[in-house]
Amino acid sequence: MQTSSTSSVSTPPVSTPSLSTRDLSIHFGGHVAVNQVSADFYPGSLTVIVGPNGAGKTTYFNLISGQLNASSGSVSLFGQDITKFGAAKRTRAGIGRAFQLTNLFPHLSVMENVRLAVQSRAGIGLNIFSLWSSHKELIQRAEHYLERVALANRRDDRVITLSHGDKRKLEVAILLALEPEIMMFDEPTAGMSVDEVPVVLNLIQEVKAEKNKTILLVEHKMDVVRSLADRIIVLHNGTLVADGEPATVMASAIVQEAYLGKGVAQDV
Amino acid sequence: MFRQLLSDDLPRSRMLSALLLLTFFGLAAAPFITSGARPLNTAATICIYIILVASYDLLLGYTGIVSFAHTMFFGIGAYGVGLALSSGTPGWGVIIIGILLALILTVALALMIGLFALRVRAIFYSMITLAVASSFAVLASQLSDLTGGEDGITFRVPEILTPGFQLFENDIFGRTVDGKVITYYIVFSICVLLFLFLLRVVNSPFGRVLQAIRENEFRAEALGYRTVVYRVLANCLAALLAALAGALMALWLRYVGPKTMLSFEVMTDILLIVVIGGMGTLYGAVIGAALFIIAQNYLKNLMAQGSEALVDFPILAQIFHPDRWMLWLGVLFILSVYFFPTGIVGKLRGGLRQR
Amino acid sequence: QDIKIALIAGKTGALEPYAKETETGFMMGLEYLTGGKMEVNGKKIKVIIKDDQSKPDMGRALLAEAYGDDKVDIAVGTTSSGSALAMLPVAEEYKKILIVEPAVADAITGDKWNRYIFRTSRNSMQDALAAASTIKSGGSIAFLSQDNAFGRDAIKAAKEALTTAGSKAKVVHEEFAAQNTTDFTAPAQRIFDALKNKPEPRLLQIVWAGPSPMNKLADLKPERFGINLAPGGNILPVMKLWKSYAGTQGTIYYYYDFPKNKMNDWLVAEHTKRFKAPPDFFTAGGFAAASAVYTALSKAQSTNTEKLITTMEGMEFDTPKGKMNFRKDDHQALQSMYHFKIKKDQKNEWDILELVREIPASDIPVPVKNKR
Amino acid sequence: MSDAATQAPAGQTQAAQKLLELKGVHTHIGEYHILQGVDLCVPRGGLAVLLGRNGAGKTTTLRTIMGLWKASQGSVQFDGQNIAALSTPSIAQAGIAYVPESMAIFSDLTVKENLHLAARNGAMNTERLEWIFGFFPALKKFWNYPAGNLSGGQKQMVAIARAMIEPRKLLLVDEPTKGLAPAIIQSLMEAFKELKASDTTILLVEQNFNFVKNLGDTVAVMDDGRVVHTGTMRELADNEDLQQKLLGLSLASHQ
Amino acid sequence: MNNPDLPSKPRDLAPLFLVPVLALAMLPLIGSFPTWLTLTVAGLAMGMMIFIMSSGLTLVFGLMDVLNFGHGAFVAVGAYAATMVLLPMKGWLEIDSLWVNLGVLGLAVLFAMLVTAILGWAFERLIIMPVYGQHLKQILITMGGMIVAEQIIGVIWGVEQIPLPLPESLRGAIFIGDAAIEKYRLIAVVVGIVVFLAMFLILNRTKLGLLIRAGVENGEMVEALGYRIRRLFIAVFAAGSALAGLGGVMWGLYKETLTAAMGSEVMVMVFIVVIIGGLGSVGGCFIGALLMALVTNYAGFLAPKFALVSNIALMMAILLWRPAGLYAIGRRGA
Ligand SMILES: Nc1ncnc2c1ncn2[C@@H]1O[C@H](COP(=O)(O)OP(=O)(O)OP(=O)(O)O)[C@@H](O)[C@H]1O
Ligand SMILES: Nc1ncnc2c1ncn2[C@@H]1O[C@H](COP(=O)(O)OP(=O)(O)OP(=O)(O)O)[C@@H](O)[C@H]1O
Ligand SMILES: [Mg+2]
Ligand SMILES: [Mg+2]
Repeated sequence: MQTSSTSSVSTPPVSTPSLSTRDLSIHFGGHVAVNQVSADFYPGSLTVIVGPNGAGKTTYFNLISGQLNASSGSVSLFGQDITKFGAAKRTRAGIGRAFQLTNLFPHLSVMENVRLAVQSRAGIGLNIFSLWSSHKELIQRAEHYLERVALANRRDDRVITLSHGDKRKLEVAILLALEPEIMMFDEPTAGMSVDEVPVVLNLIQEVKAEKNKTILLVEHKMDVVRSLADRIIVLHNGTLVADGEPATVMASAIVQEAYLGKGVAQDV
Repeated sequence: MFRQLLSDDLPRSRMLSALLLLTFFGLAAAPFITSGARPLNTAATICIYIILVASYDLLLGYTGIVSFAHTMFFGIGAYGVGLALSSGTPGWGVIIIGILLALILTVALALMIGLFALRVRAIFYSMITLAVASSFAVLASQLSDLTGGEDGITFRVPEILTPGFQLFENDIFGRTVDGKVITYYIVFSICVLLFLFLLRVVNSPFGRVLQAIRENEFRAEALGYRTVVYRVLANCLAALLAALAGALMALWLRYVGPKTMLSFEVMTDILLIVVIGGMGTLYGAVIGAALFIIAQNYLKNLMAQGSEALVDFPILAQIFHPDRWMLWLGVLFILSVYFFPTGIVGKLRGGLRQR
Repeated sequence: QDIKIALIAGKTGALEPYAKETETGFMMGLEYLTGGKMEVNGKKIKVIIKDDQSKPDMGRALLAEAYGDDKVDIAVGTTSSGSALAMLPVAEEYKKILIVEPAVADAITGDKWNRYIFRTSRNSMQDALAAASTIKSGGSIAFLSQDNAFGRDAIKAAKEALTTAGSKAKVVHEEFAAQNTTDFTAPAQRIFDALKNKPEPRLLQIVWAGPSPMNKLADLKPERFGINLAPGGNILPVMKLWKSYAGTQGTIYYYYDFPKNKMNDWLVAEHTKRFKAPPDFFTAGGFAAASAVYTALSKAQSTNTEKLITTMEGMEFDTPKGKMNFRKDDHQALQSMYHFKIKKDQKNEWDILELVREIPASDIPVPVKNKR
Repeated sequence: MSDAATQAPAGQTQAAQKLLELKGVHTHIGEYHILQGVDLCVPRGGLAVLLGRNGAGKTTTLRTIMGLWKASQGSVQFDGQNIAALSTPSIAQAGIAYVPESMAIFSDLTVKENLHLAARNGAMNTERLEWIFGFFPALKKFWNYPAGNLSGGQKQMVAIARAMIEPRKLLLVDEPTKGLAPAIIQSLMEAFKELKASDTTILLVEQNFNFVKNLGDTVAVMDDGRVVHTGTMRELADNEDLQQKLLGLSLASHQ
Repeated sequence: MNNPDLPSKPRDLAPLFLVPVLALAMLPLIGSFPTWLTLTVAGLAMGMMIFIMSSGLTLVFGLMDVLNFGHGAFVAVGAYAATMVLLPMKGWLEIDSLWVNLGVLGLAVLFAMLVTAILGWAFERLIIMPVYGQHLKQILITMGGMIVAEQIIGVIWGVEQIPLPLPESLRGAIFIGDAAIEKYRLIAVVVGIVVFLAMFLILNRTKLGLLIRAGVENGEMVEALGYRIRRLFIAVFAAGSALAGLGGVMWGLYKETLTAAMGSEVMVMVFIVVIIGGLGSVGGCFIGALLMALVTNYAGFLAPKFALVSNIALMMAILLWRPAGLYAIGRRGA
């Protein structure tokens, strides 16, 4: 089942994939972190990427969003080859991602963190003569996203004063604020308390319900995976080893073995 | 209206507002509330340094770029005017041309440095600027036929700017309104305009991105801002303003020379003022510059009295001897970093909480 | 009311030591001349000391302040040529006298000169001529100097001087090393290569302000190539280091042991008493400036600028170096210089030079360079 | 290193049941008053779990114990000695190891060097190392790799391994399972069990209830900088209403 | 326990060849062999002195991430401190016996290093402590420290230049044919090599280096592992200062006249060396210093005009080749 399957996606496949990677690879020194991964992703579908620690999930994200440059292979967005684009250009082209290890503007206020995302979306960054505060609609948009992740109450606090969980939520808010076509979540609920997790999951559900966004999600929590996934991709030692229906994939030997670790987890 | 003028970036502290108003009116009325050459000289220097420092803060406080090349641009502006005036017959046209040429050179250099900086880490960037600046200074003193070498050039300015020229017959508030005073008001008003412009820049969406870059460049890039472009732009803006400040300085002093325009001392003064005043807030530049320049001009007189009072304690007298004023400058350096980690403005505003 | 005199010097920064000497000399000078009363024409003399940090803009501002705010009658200064040059126009603006001491740049009494400027210190040309006067014989000469305005000025003067002094020596090489040069191996090699096979006697003249590279060159044994060094005189702390090169000859502006006159005797005795060291180069300079001021004031019996100028033009006055006089044309004080030799057996740490010959002013025909 | 023997007999017996006890601990961070009187008690040889929603103050509590924030009030008894006033190094040397929430691995250093530093008493004991590799094979594989280049989960493993490399009296672990794959979570569970067996006491902050529910002995729940519930894990695990009440957690969505 | 597909990165040797290549490349240009020899040996020796002065700076930066613009002050203080031993013992220096002279020098060096070490300790306490991890503030506050130190020197030792004559036995030069090699420079070479080896071993063969690098990245965590990082930092800083002190003595004896500003004068040069080396790498610093001194000499001989900017040109060239300097920090192998 080593394929980039289009057949087995549960939502009716839109003819053209919004995002696709062809033989995408990267190696660090001798170590191949992502190896010839080819996959297509479709609007309105939510794909969960699972795999052992160090399988290459985050690196795969980095290759798509441009934080890393592929050693070989290509990434294309709505049919356009964006392999040569830098991170910023890809973001503006519509690829948004939230980071696994929280990565924010520590000394700016929670509000400003989100506002900057909105501003980038609005593309007025180079405007020197207007006042940032005169762009009321942007501020309102930012406030709206803060409410959606239930952070409105911390609006004016600096980010370093947030607890870990709150930072995770802010990470998500920023991604939403970018309003990208492609949304990539890297373990959004890691370290989030059990009562907060649903907040984020519902958010993702809502976005998914809009049916026009392409969502990629890296997650280790099986319950989360089950409740969200239309489709599951399994990475193992950088190679794509399974791709398809959640049920079938989760049942497959390799996943049981290497990932869920029924029996002893041999290699990693 | 007023809000708009200040780009909605109000002092947000009674004390601070008071100080700013004091400085503003003090400078506006300087020629008539003081007498003699030195006070006027001090006032003019303050005006010019406010711009010089504020423009540097755009790099340092807002974008988080540590550059040592700021004096270089200051110098280019100054030499632009100086060379123009010393070459041709002093006239406004000549000045304008001089400034324009200087600005062109400035942008070219700023772009070059900026683009070079993309290849190297932040800290290396500051070291490179240091190197470039110092070699530029060397160059300036080497081309002695053109620049007058270490000695620099003393030049003439248009008639109405010379002390000889008198606007009115009789004195006003005990000050003859001569070319010096006219020059002062030219300097003053240009500085006000430039400052307001800077305020606008840092409070524009652009300015906000700069702060984001300072905080976390990687993330700013990930948000879709081409940080390179922003840094280079900030670089050029700051350089241009510095050059303008330099032009004004030359016009005021009727002299240009490496010690005054290009030396590392000027750079350290700028840095110190930024820190005393408070990084990342332009008002810091105003307060800092005012305090510092005044101190620099009058500290020694104070110390002279101090050491006279202490004659019978040799060591103390030694330490407070006016020739040791640099010692106290150094102490100032240290204390200001100690006690005003966020600068005077930061202190006055209480904490560095951002909006 | 009092007679006010401003003394401007680079009291902080690189030139601080020089400025200190000038100040000491100037004050001691007044003390000696007024017999400690600090009075002239029955008026008290008030000296206002200002520090221009060797910065031209400061120099300007301070001089303007002195004339304008402090209302001084005469100003004296300053240490750095750059600063001095910047001051000249100010004196003209305020129509007040400025006595330049100890800046040496030729331009001060040259094309940048104006009628309010007098100079007690010697200028580069005088140095050069003095040096030249010791090189009557033929042979080959190379110069080493620092690569800046001062250095180039000096070498230009030196070459001019050679011709004026009618020396048959031929200049075969000019080496300009960066001001901040620390390693003189390379310049030395270039000079040696240039001089090596040229006709004897081979002379290397070193003109260097600040710590002189003399030792570094001597350590490379130029005598291997039959090259002799001729260092320009320097301040005592520097010349102390030359003891290992006894016999080396050069010319100098002042050395405490050379002049024989009452004024100098008093200066040396008094200075040694107060500072545990004999007076130096710039101390004498300061003293001379003081003498110029005092003599002018007492002769003119007034502080009126025009009166002073007429008095001072051609005025002769005593200094620790003997008589000087301001020649009418460019107000440069003509003075004698000294041809020295480094002593072999030095009795104490300050016993460094021995006199070969005093070069009288008459042997130093300084050309008049101010187009007047 | 103080040992209970030096204490009064009473103190000794007390220290015998309680390895760590916080009494009315208050912690301020800047102008914020974060911990507002935390009482917490960790029995010797047990595994105590600290639960609570985001921002409850769990991390702050651990940092306070570690001396990384200074308690402005209250006492922290460890092994019969009040460590509230001690400096962080002394606290560590008293026998406490810490796995911070941020992992705080040294990214410039290799995995090997990271562990090498954690082994305070010089060289690393090889079989203990092998024992750790047993749980986290990745570490063995990336032994000479700069830790900064590791994956999120791998970094987490390094952080945990650092605390296990030498025997310590008490382990403070802040959300170890975040970012770990199920397989590794299982071996982590094993690891904790074995540590307990070799009477290491553990104070574990965790969000993943399924992970702790059959691991913990006692449990404490925090909210708004206070401990709002203490008891045995059993009781909480069996009582869904209690879970609902304390954690806002319904097993329906999370089994 | 190495893993086949993860080779631990190979030692980076390229920079090691720069010095010999440069030297040999110059031979034909210079032509005369004796001249070349003189220039090269002189350059190497000068490089050693520069290295000694820079080593402390790169150490403090590499290990503690502290940018000490005040480093020059320690150089100056070192030199001045040495005079307190050398001037009283003048008599001994004028005796023309190598061993007696060296003995006295050794004494002076020890004293100077002691003084600078103590000063460094105080400096760290008063000036560096509040600004760990904030480069800008470090630059400022250490500049302040520099100014203060220079002024204090002025107060204690006076502003006049202090002559510091070389001992007789170290004067002059040795001659190999027409090539002249100053004796003093040979001493510099020896000292330089000793310092380099000592630092290299300590940093790469002991836990110390690791500990401090970890401490810079996350001091809290190192403390949480039970190490007293503060003490360590102070020790390192004192060591760095002592090295500067040593450099100061060497430099002072070379220049033979001391001025309070002698420290700040060398700062730009020192910084360029440290950058070329890759801030924090002792090995890089060593090579950088040699390169710079050689380039200066060759340039000074072939094209004096260019000598003015040769340092900067060199730095630019190196950074274009390796944007983070010869040996980027963070990687092991000082
Ligand atoms: N910048 C880098 N340099 C060298 N190796 C790297 C780098 N980034 C990642 N790797 C290696 O690539 C492999 C994949 O890393 P990645 O972060 O993608 O794993 P992951 O699937 O996200 O794991 P986790 O679930 O723990 O986050 C790891 O073995 C890691 O060591
Ligand atoms: N450096 C800080 N400055 C100010 N407030 C802080 C700081 N760190 C944490 N806080 C505040 O202290 C409270 C407790 O934070 P803490 O990190 O202990 O929560 P937590 O229980 O660990 O939450 P999480 O489960 O998300 O990690 C939070 O409200 C947080 O905003
Ligand atoms: Mg990952
Ligand atoms: Mg926490």
